Amino acid sequence: QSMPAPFDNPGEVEIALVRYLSTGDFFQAYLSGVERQAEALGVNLRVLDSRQDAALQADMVDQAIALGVDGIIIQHGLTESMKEAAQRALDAGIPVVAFDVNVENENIPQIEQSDRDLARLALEQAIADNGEEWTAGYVYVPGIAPLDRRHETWTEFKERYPGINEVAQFGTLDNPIANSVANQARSVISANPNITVMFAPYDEFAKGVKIAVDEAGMSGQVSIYSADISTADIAAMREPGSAWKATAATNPAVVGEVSVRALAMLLAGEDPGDQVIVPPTLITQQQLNDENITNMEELSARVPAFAHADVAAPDWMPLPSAPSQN
Amino acid sequence: MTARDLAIRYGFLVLMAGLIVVFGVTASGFLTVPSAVFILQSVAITGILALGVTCTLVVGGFDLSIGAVATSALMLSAYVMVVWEMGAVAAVALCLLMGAGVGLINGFLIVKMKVPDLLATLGMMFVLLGIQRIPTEGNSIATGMALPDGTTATGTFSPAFLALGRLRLGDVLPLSVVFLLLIAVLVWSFLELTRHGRLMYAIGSNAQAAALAGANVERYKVAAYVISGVLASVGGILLAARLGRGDVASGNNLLLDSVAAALIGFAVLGASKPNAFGTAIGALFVGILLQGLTMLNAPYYTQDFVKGAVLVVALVFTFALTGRRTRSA
Amino acid sequence: MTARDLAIRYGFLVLMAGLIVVFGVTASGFLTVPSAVFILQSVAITGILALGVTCTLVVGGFDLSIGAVATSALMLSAYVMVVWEMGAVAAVALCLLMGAGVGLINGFLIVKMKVPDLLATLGMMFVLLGIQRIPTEGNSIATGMALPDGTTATGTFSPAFLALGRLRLGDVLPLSVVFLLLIAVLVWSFLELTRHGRLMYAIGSNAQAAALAGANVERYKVAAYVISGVLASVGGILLAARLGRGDVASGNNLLLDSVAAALIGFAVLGASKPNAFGTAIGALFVGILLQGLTMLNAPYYTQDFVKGAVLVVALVFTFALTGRRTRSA
Amino acid sequence: MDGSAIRVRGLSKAFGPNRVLRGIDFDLPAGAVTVLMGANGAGKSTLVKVLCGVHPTDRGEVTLGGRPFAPGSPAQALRAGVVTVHQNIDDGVVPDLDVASNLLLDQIADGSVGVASGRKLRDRARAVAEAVGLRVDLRRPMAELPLADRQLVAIARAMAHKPRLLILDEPTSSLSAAEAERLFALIDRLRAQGVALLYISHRMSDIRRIADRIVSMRDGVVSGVFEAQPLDTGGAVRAMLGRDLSEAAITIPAPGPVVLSMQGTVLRPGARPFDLIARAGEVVAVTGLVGAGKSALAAALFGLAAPVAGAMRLDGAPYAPASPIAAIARGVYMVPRDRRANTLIADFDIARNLSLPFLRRHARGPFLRRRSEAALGARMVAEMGVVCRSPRDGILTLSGGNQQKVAVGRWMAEASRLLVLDEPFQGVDIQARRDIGAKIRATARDRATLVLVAELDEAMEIADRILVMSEHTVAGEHRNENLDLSSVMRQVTDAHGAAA
Ligand SMILES: Nc1ncnc2c1ncn2[C@@H]1O[C@H](COP(=O)(O)OP(=O)(O)OP(=O)(O)O)[C@@H](O)[C@H]1O
Ligand SMILES: Nc1ncnc2c1ncn2[C@@H]1O[C@H](COP(=O)(O)OP(=O)(O)OP(=O)(O)O)[C@@H](O)[C@H]1O
Ligand SMILES: [Mg+2]
Ligand SMILES: [Mg+2]
Repeated sequence: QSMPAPFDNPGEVEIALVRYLSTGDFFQAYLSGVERQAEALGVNLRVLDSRQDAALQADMVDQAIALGVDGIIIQHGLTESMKEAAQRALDAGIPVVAFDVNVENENIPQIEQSDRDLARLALEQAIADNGEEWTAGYVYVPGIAPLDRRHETWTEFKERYPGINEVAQFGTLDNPIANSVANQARSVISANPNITVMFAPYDEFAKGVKIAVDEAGMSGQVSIYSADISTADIAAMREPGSAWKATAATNPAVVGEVSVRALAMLLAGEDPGDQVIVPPTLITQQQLNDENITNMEELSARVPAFAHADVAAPDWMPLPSAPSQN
Repeated sequence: MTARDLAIRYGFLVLMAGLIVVFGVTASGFLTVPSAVFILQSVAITGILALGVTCTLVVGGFDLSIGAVATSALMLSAYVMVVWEMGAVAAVALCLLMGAGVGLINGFLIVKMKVPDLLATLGMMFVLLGIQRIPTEGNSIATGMALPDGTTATGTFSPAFLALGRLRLGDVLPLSVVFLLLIAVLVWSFLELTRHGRLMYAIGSNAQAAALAGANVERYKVAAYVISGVLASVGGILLAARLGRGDVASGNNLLLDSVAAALIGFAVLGASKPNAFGTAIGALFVGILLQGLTMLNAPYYTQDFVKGAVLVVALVFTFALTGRRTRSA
Repeated sequence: MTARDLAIRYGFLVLMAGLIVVFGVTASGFLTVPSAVFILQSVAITGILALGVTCTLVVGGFDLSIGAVATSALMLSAYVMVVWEMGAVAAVALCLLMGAGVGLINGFLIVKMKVPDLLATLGMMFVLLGIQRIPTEGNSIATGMALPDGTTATGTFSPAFLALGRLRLGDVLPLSVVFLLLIAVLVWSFLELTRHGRLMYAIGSNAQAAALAGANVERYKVAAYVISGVLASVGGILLAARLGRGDVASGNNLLLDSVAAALIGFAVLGASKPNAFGTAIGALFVGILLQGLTMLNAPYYTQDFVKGAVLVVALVFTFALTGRRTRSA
Repeated sequence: MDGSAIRVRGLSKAFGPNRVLRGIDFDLPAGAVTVLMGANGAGKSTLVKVLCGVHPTDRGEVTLGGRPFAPGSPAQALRAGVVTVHQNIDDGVVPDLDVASNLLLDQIADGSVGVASGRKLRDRARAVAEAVGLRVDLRRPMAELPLADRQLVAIARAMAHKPRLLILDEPTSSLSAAEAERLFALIDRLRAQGVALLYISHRMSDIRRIADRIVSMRDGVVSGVFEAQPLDTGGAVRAMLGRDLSEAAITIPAPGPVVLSMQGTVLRPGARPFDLIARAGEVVAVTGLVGAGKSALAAALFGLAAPVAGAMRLDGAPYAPASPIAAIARGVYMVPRDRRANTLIADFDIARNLSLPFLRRHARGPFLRRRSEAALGARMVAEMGVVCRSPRDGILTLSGGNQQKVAVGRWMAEASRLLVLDEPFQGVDIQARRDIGAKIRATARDRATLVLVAELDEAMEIADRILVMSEHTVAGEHRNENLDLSSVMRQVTDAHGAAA
């Protein structure tokens, strides 16, 4: 199979991944997807990790420019700090794609995991399971972009279904997050023993709520709906009598692969489109039990939609051989 | 006793009682046994860490590495059970060993290498934060996870281990609370009732004089860091048992909250110095505050605010009244 | 000078030079002007905070609130411009005032209310972490955000304000680096060359003696916290200017990183005490290390590990050699 | 009033229920040295601290040069020309700064020195130091200087101030005769310049040398003013004690078996080796100038620093302690000098300070027995005559001399084989010194006792035998009977002239 330039000589190509967030399973899995797709293409990858320092992240884009990389993936960050840096990269003739951060630039394709869809899928399942009237607890920390987008969907749902009665909103990012959220959730359910649905649209939140519900001995009564998934989450969802009923997730590794592929298309002179959306999948407890799924590999194997996103995949694009995992 | 003395001694406890009354009235379900048990459970881990840091404060030191030790124990216990497929006993033993080892190294750096305590333990904190993530390349540890060599981890958290965080005695009292109370009593007795504790206080106040009075200053200082390391690893074990997986976490909040508890302890009973009883009360105080506020649906940022404000007010009250300046920890 | 004295004085600088050489050889592009500028820029904000905390260390205190002051300044400046729609001057002035005010309160608590420094500033830290999120209910501040009263914020970050973080002199040297260098020189001159600085060292070493010699101990202590607060707010302003947004999650690591820089400063030139030159070098050292490792593609967790390990080794080297125990910060 | 720089009327000061000053009236004339005498805890230092702005008064008034004087801070007092050298030396110096900064500290504080480094600063510092004959490296950190030099730095700084009233609170407590004499010469000069001087001391030799008048204090009131020449020092002592001073009569006991023997001991490289024997029942005083090696001898005996050469035996068995722990295990106890740095635990009360080395004895297993400790506290407070309200008082609320009694008492509470006391009388009043001395002698029967003192008077008051140290070796030995003072003094100042 013949490859378009510059991938006919991929050893000469270097791409940079400039990260804002890195700690945690999601980001680790995303990185592994990026690495795998870069390896499949045979290009060199340089990872610049700003560790949640937005100013540093902008500097790192400049640094990547100075290092003369051929393409840049921006992973998360703040619009305001990344906008100009991304423009500088374009000015230097370096193609850029951005994952989960809007840099307000039409020449920069947005890779998205559609947080609104994530929240929608999970909430639709909650409606399907519990009807249109329930008492809810909601876990949310404002100021975090993906959580803010999921929050918008939650607000819409509450308007559409007035039977949803939110009696408590809580949340914290104190780490270990699951432990801190568990403490809060314990207080919330002892103050509001009538809660039947917990919407926790981030898996660390859901994990914490599940611990609290278990400790309070209320697993039979409360149902948890969340977003994101990992091997550990699968185990927690499948525990006998688990309150964690469903989660909506995109496979972060797949998102990582798609990010590289979109960038590769730009490098080859093709247009991946302004928005490259990786569609989310709903994963229910029932489904995991029925198909006896115990980890991310099995999930990918049994749920093809989760394993692979058929986006940004022109014919010439080599795909990673191993299944997307963890 | 003058009114002032009374205020110094019991001011903080009265404040805490007042808090309980206020929450009891405003938050339904606050004044119940499950709520009380839960408050204890929520502060068990920070409380245990705080008791450890109290020991280092007593000898005039400080341990910034406790949060990282706790998360290292969390990762290590998960690794031992999930990847190495060993049992609960091995996991606990290795974690305690790790904690003691870190304490030994901290003590060695501080006592023998003369590195200032804050520096040595800060360095150790960074080392641990890095090292605990290397075996899994930054991933959390859970059954079924893919290992760097391509295989899949098949071990599970042993039920005995999980029981440490989840079992309830008589269906009421969680084991972790039992551990907290036990450790609090142990540390308190050690510091207040034994000659070793007395010597540690002497060392903290004037190490040179303690040495000339025949105390083995270096050994006691190292011992304090070992105690701190071991207790931090106990905290990490309980955390792992509660979470049931090896979550990647920095432990910064564990550090801050335990330090807060230990420092609040200065104000309890007008001690004006590190003390185990005060530390336990300090941890409880923070737990009550957070439980009450959460039950009142206060957002997390108001909790931080109230925590800080009550802390400052309580401390001003105590320290301004005692009117004497203690060595700052 | 003996070899040992030389090692004490220059050991750390030699280590840093060695690091530069190693990275220069192994990481292509490390030894370039953009890379050097990048390193300086990456440490500018922590460096400025660290210089502030150095002043409190000099008077024998400690300021745990600097990180929270910086993020408060970040949020405040954004609020002033985006919600109140005021200009750059107002934003900067209000932030500096806020920093000075927090420093004053810290100083007041410590000096007048006799609250131990760690406690007072820890409480202040929690208060600020909470208070800075209350006006926006925890949301980030950006143009177009919905306000709690239902309206939409229409103000924007003024270009003059953004220039503070983004302008480059001669297209090379960022303004923030200029600020860092300026402040470093100022703080250094103040501490080393003026009588005020000398008195602050005297107070840190023996406050009683300094008071009896006629120094106004309380005023100098308060001044140290005010300096620390103001410098932290300068750091926050620069951060806001770089981000262009009042982002609540930013600035988490500021406290630990600046404390690390200030403490590493103890080891520079064998000072064994807080000092501005050492602090600046300490900040630079961490910047060089992280930049080099990033260029070598080391994952984030190995960076923590190496940072900690190099820190410990460097400090053991210095302190074990000087062989004398300094008051622990 | 003419001639009176300072008038004090009805001055009162209490710490909580403890009424320390109860209506003090006295004058300090210009151009004269007024010696303030008083037993430990009489309130002398408190009076000083009121005069120099550390403590506010409760009642009473002070006038300085005819105008009301109520300094709100030490800085105000300094500006008014009231300069103080405090009893606690650590109140006078800053350990982490260099000597030059310490010498100029109050000039730096009041702004008359603007810049904090450079040659000019050091030149000024050198001038200050040389005025009291102090020669040290000005760049050295203060912490490295021996106690005596630290005290001299504090004195030098005060002298440089051109004071109207100079207050010296036990300035010679850690100086030996030669340095003290230099200080007296300076005092003579200031007196000639018309400065009012208030001098506090427990050393009779100091008082006889420089006093123009004596004010005696007892229990917070002035109990006598002595101005008629020649000064009635006996009357002053009687006024301060409220009774006669007891006599210190030495009867030398028959020598017991040898407890400690040192052979060919070399205390530091280049020092001449010496031999030393101490017997049971015997009290041996070791005297010599500051820096003569007395503390080095104590350090060797207590396992703090091994001698360069030589063998030690304790009760016939080889003795080479590696640490104080090893020394204590063999029954060798030491009362170190400089109680604040080396002995007292500031956070502890009196009883806890006393029990510190012998906690094992007050514990069952690891657990402390509070009652046993309390009994010890009560016993030692009584035996040492510590002036306090109860053994549960915080140690720092005691006056300097009473703190010293606790420091000595700590090691007298248990029987020892060899007791080394390094400057045990530092800051102790005359009567208490006699009492402690008598106590040391009374309990000396079963152990050997070494008392290291710079003052020959003190040595003669307590010892059976006096060793003279010079340049880190023993330069002479004398039985404490019909002492040939001139020979002793020669040995003190010159090691080679009087080879033993
Ligand atoms: N800060 C204080 N708090 C409480 N009591 C104090 C304080 N300072 C001094 N005292 C008490 O005041 C009394 C007098 O102490 P002061 O230091 O003035 O005695 P002094 O005459 O200087 O004795 P000495 O000769 O031993 O130095 C003592 O009983 C002491 O306990
Ligand atoms: N409290 C102590 N702790 C440790 N070491 C001590 C102590 N006191 C003295 N030393 C040791 O003793 C030595 C001090 O002796 P130095 O040479 O100053 O003469 P000195 O005769 O002891 O002085 P002085 O006549 O003032 O007692 C130091 O080298 C020190 O090592
Ligand atoms: Mg006195
Ligand atoms: Mg000596």
